[in-house]
Amino acid sequence: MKKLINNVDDIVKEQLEGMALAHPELKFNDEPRYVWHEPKQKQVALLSGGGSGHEPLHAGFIGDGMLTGACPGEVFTSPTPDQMYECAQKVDAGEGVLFFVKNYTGDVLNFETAVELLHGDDVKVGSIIIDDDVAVKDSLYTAGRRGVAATVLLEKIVGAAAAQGQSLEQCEALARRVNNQARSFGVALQACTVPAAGKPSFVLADNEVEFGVGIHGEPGIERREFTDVKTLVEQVFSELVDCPDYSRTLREWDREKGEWTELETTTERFDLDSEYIVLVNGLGGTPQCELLGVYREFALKCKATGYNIGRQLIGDYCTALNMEGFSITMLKADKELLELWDAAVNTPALRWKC
Amino acid sequence: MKKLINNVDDIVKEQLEGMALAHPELKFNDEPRYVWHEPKQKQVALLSGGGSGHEPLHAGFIGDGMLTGACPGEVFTSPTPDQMYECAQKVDAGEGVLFFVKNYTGDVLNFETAVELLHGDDVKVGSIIIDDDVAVKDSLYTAGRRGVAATVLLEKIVGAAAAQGQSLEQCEALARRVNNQARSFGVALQACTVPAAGKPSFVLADNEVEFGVGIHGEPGIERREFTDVKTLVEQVFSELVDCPDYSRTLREWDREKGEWTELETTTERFDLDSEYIVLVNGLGGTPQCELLGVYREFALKCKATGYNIGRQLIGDYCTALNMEGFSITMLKADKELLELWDAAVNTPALRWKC
Amino acid sequence: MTIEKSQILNWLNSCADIFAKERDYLTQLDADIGDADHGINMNRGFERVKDKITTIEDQDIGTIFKTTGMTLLSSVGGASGPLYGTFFIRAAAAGNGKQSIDLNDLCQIFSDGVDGVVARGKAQPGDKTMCDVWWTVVEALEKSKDEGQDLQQALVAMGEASEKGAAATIEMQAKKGRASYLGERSIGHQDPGATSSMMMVKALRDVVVGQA
Amino acid sequence: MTIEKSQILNWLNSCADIFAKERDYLTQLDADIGDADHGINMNRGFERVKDKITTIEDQDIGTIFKTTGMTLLSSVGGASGPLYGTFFIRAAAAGNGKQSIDLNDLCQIFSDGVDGVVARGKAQPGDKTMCDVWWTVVEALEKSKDEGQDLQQALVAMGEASEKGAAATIEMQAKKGRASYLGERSIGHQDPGATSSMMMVKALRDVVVGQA
Ligand SMILES: Nc1ncnc2c1ncn2[C@@H]1O[C@H](COP(=O)(O)OP(=O)(O)O)[C@@H](O)[C@H]1O
Ligand SMILES: Nc1ncnc2c1ncn2[C@@H]1O[C@H](COP(=O)(O)OP(=O)(O)O)[C@@H](O)[C@H]1O
Ligand SMILES: [Mg+2]
Ligand SMILES: [Mg+2]
Ligand SMILES: [Mg+2]
Ligand SMILES: [Mg+2]
Repeated sequence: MKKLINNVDDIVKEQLEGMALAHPELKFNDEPRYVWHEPKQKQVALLSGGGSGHEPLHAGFIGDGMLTGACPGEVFTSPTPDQMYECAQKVDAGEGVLFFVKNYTGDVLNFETAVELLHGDDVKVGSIIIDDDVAVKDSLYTAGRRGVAATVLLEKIVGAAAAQGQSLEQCEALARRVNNQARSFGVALQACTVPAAGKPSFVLADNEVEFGVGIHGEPGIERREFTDVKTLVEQVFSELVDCPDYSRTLREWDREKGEWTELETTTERFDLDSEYIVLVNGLGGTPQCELLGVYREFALKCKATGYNIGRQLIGDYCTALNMEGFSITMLKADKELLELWDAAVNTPALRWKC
Repeated sequence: MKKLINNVDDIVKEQLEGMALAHPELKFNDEPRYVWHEPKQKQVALLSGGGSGHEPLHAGFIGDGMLTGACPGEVFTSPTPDQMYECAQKVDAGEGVLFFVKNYTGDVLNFETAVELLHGDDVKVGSIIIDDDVAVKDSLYTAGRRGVAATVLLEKIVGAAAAQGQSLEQCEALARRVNNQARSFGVALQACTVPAAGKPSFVLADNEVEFGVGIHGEPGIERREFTDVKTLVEQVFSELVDCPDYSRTLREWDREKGEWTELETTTERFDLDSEYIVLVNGLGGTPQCELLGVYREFALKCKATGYNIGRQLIGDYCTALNMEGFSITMLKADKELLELWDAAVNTPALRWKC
Repeated sequence: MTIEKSQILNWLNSCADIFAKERDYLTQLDADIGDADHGINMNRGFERVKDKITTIEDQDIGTIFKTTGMTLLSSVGGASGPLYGTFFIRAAAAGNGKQSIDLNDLCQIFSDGVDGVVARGKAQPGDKTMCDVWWTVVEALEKSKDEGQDLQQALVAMGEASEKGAAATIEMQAKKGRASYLGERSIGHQDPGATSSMMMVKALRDVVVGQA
Repeated sequence: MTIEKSQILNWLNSCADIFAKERDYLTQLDADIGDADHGINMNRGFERVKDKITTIEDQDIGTIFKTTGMTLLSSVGGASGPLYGTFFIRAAAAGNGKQSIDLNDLCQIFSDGVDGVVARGKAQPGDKTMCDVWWTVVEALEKSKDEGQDLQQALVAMGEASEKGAAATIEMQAKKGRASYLGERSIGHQDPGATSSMMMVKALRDVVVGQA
């Protein structure tokens, strides 16, 4: 293993210090660990978090028009409740705090604890589960679909809504809608190396890919033969569009009763009338030139089948350390979502119109 | 070798098609190969080019406030004169065309031929050599310093000047000034794999780096021991700031006489009174999180020694396929350069204020 | 015969030592079917526990467990952090005000603990989680109680049960946690959380009974 | 004895075949001290030349060389593209209007060619470039002329000279082109451009004299 680090134990701290040095408008607190900024206006505070190693997720999306704060855990390890608790206290402007939680057992459990603690302190708090990874087929025999790169799209869109002054309830409803309209699927060509583990999490032959891989170096849904990018992207396209309805029970925090309620909810169908926001996302070790090749195949396939790409983003946005590979996210969008997408955003990793 | 491509022979074409599909405001011509856009206003046309494999350089920087067009060669192979010739014809709005040429024998020779051809057709043409790589120590026993990541800063700054309506002569003078105030130095942790070659250009042990590496997979100036990011960045910092004056003869096109003149020119000294624009540039296979660690060390070292970082950019801007490693560029800036840097830019890879 | 508070403290310290030693092994188990961090998580958490308990040695066993749970909760992260955290926080009740515990208490402590884990994580038997060890362990303790075994015998049986519980996860298909994404590919690997639970159980046996 | 136009066409075709065959070898030489593309560049360029010359078989040798040069210029890229392009464009003069060439012409052709390369690339003897082959070759041809050798003998000597010229680059330190960045590390490797030049020279010998 050769990495640009000093000490395996300090890498999360030092990378966040690097980010804070580069972007003085971001404030970094080390114990407990969180990053935040002061929004221009009084608004619902949007708070994300999860394991580190997915850079620029999460802290790279803090700024006007997107996140208010983020709680990074250790590499691939969800953060602890004290981080969310203190960060939420810091960023709450009285309009309430909304947590964005990717659907992993660890993230869910740790954020739930934080929600309970904050409720006890009379903070108006909400929590949204993101579960866009269609590689996971069922929720009965698994922990349910994982939260992956749709997180970026969701945080951008809800970030714009919050900046426009929408309420906590409106932001929650919007986030749930975006989550149900988004699908992602990932493929790895080569595993990442978790620094503390010191060697690649798995080894693939030159003609193999992990198909349906997550963002934590865990193996994918299956190992497939790799021939060329066209074939591979067509397989991913099928997984995304030929995806059956998916119903699952998601826990939501009932602010009135102060308890968790279980809500059965079903994903939205894709159709040919909508526009889609497409994210071709690099997993960390794949160069731009190859991602452009992936986008080409995907765009051609969409054209051929009548799917209408309204907006696109190509690059490393939700990574898995140095994993080689990509994921594709499709978000079915209407006028409202497109407008929120186009709205000004000013963060280290996503910036336009300001 | 496992890459997200179809056919080794088609990768440049397909990646440019991908870019054009993603950014319909960019037009792509395949034979001869070039990419261009229509600027909002009548202005000096800025044209870049060079081997492919450095994405987002060059085509990713086409757009308002930066390049007008670019001529990508095959992977790591400079483009041919017919590309520059036709692209220049296409983008010339009567205000003249300025070529940005990185100092490699191949680029220089091919661009020179294009300049001569265009001059014959009465196009007002200029050509700027970029040679910022301080890893190359002399120009007597070598082809001279290479052009590397300062290209990005130079194209941004001159792009802003051209968009403001500055003349070809003004743009040339500005570009020469930026080039003499910029220094870069690169380090590789792992070689890239040129697709047509099929295997890594060199192999490094786990405790070795190529120190002073270029962006074409060629070995660096020397092989050094790698211990940690702090030590490595301090070594790079010394190379950048302790760099003696560098004089060399650069060829310039004399539009009046229609011939090449040789101009002896010397780099600018660095001082502690200026602000610096710093680019921590990933070489393609290095994840964000590690680049942030590099930036941290560099920023701390600058603070400790009194160098003042006025602006920064961290990410993959001038890459070498999937090479693991980074380069650091320092550009000594004054108020004028900082204002041009801050001006609006709207390209696939660099965007702000619009 | 009872387990003294000093032995409980020794146990927690011993867990810290074991997780320092087995960090890479547990991480490797997690690399096979998870995200290669379980050993690192447990090591980080119990290092903190070890530090922390030096400041509360005077308190009762309940407080020690509660503090252990809170410390794990705010230092382990991942799935195992809140689960082991909850385990100890719930386990604390049956140790409240006590300076020593007997077989009955121990049975209650572990059984409350695993109930807490289930309340949070909803695991069912056979889901290939740490619970598959704790259930086997509680069952063994109940049996020892019913059969009137002494504490020493019960702890030996408990240690064996934990090994069985952990080994049994090899053939299971994961239905909870990160390993569940692998579907059938999770079969054939011992669950990392079950393994760390087994290590904790055996550490208690070894502290009280002496190395086997 | 002269070299007929048909043999010149055979030569260019044979170069195309050789660069197709030696593509990876030349690329590997370039990987050692350059950027691993020289074989690919030469292969791409001469494939085009091969296509192109079928359309101008009727023209004189000068035109054939000029077309070859223009084709290389617009298809090879890199340093070698403009250099080989210039080589053939300059070489064309001495072939203008001719359907065959003699030893004198050949000497002039190669000498004009390498002068063109120097005008563009400024290489000096010992800089470890393709010129180190062409100079040795021109020198050998001059010597054959002076000694009154026949064309056949001259071509054999020329082939040997090209091998010597290429081999001599091994011990040189590169001072031009990409390999110059390596400084002393460039010593010990045969220059890719010198090697492709040698291949072209030997191809001409083989076409005219017959495989050795
Ligand atoms: N829902 C659950 N109930 C009980 N135990 C669980 C559950 N989910 C995961 N675990 C346990 O947690 C272990 C993984 O812990 P760890 O690797 O530290 O966290 P993460 O999976 O978040 O990386 C698994 O081996 C399993 O024993
Ligand atoms: N200034 C020069 N004069 C003569 N030959 C040169 C010069 N620079 C480079 N060369 C030749 O070009 C060869 C490299 O060609 P190639 O690999 O195709 O181009 P590039 O170096 O641009 O990748 C070198 O091996 C050398 O023989
Ligand atoms: Mg984890
Ligand atoms: Mg080249
Ligand atoms: Mg884990
Ligand atoms: Mg080359």
